[in-house]
Amino acid sequence: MAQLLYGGAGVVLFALGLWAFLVYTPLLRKLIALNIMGSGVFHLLIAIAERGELPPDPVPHALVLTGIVVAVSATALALAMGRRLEEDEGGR
Amino acid sequence: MTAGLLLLFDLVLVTTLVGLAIAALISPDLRRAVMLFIAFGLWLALVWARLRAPDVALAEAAIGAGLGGALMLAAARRAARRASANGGIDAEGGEA
Amino acid sequence: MSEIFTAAAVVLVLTMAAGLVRVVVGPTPADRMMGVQLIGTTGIAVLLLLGFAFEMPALADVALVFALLAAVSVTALTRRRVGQDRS
Amino acid sequence: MEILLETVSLLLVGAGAFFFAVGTLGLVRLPDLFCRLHALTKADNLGLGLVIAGLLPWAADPFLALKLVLIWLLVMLSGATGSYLIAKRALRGDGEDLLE
Repeated sequence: MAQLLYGGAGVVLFALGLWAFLVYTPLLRKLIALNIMGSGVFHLLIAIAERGELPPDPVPHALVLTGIVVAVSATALALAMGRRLEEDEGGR
Repeated sequence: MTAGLLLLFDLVLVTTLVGLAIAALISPDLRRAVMLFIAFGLWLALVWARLRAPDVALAEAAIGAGLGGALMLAAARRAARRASANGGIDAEGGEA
Repeated sequence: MSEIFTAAAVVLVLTMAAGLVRVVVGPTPADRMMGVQLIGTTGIAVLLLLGFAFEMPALADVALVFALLAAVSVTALTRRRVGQDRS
Repeated sequence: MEILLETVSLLLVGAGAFFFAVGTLGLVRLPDLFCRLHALTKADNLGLGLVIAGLLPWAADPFLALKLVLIWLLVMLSGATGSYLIAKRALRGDGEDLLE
């Protein structure tokens, strides 16, 4: 029951993030949408790993742990590149 | 008794999580969107602690919400400053 | 005892959801940051209660990280550049 | 003995939840920034302190209890510092992007 509820929430989060990623043009908004999209995938994985009475499955936990770090690094790289683009355009 | 309480807890948690995501995505002000994103990260860490994944919740709270939120906050205030320097319309979208 | 802890956690989560109103409508960024701070503190209490209800002491570590996070985000909000500081 | 301990713990956790609820109510309802700051610090210090005091007798080993007290002290310290920073920048009135 809890697995279904939380897994469904993960799918909804992914759909919301995808919609916002396609609709908005500014960089920071796209980054927020991308992060929420990734959070939906992580949420689904964690919900799958939860197994009621048994202790949870560790492999999806490790995957999500790596994914969080990669997502933040990608965000920082995108912000730095956007800043460089702004400076090259010279305030347009 | 405990199962019913836990189900109520789950429902409140999931509803508010999705509501926070919607609010962060459609908010017109960029800095408000970033702060709602930080709150979203905190809430996500809480949900993962509920799903018995404390290690992942720790990483999300420290890295996802803390570091990512601080990075985005700095970027948003740069955007707001540029917009007020340019006057009126914001290059990054959203009003200053 | 674990029912009492779970019930208290439900009440605290409801108050957290009410406090989100301030984050959404707060007129200034400082108000919003105060809302985030309150969410962080209440989240610590919820984590500790859940840790005792599920018998998972590891959740206390997550609560410790939440406590640090509030300090980091407030500092990120209120910091200024060096040349900009008039004090 | 067990019953007495449970009653005391229940009272303390209930009082903590009450203080959190009142603090949230104050944050939502009070008119300006400094009043809200006042409400926020009450919830931070007193609410969390009472909840932790109610949890302390159930800690399995002394180190967990020590960690709980440490969390409370850390929250008080960071809450006081953060409130001071916010109030200072709001009072001085030059936080042009903090206050819009």
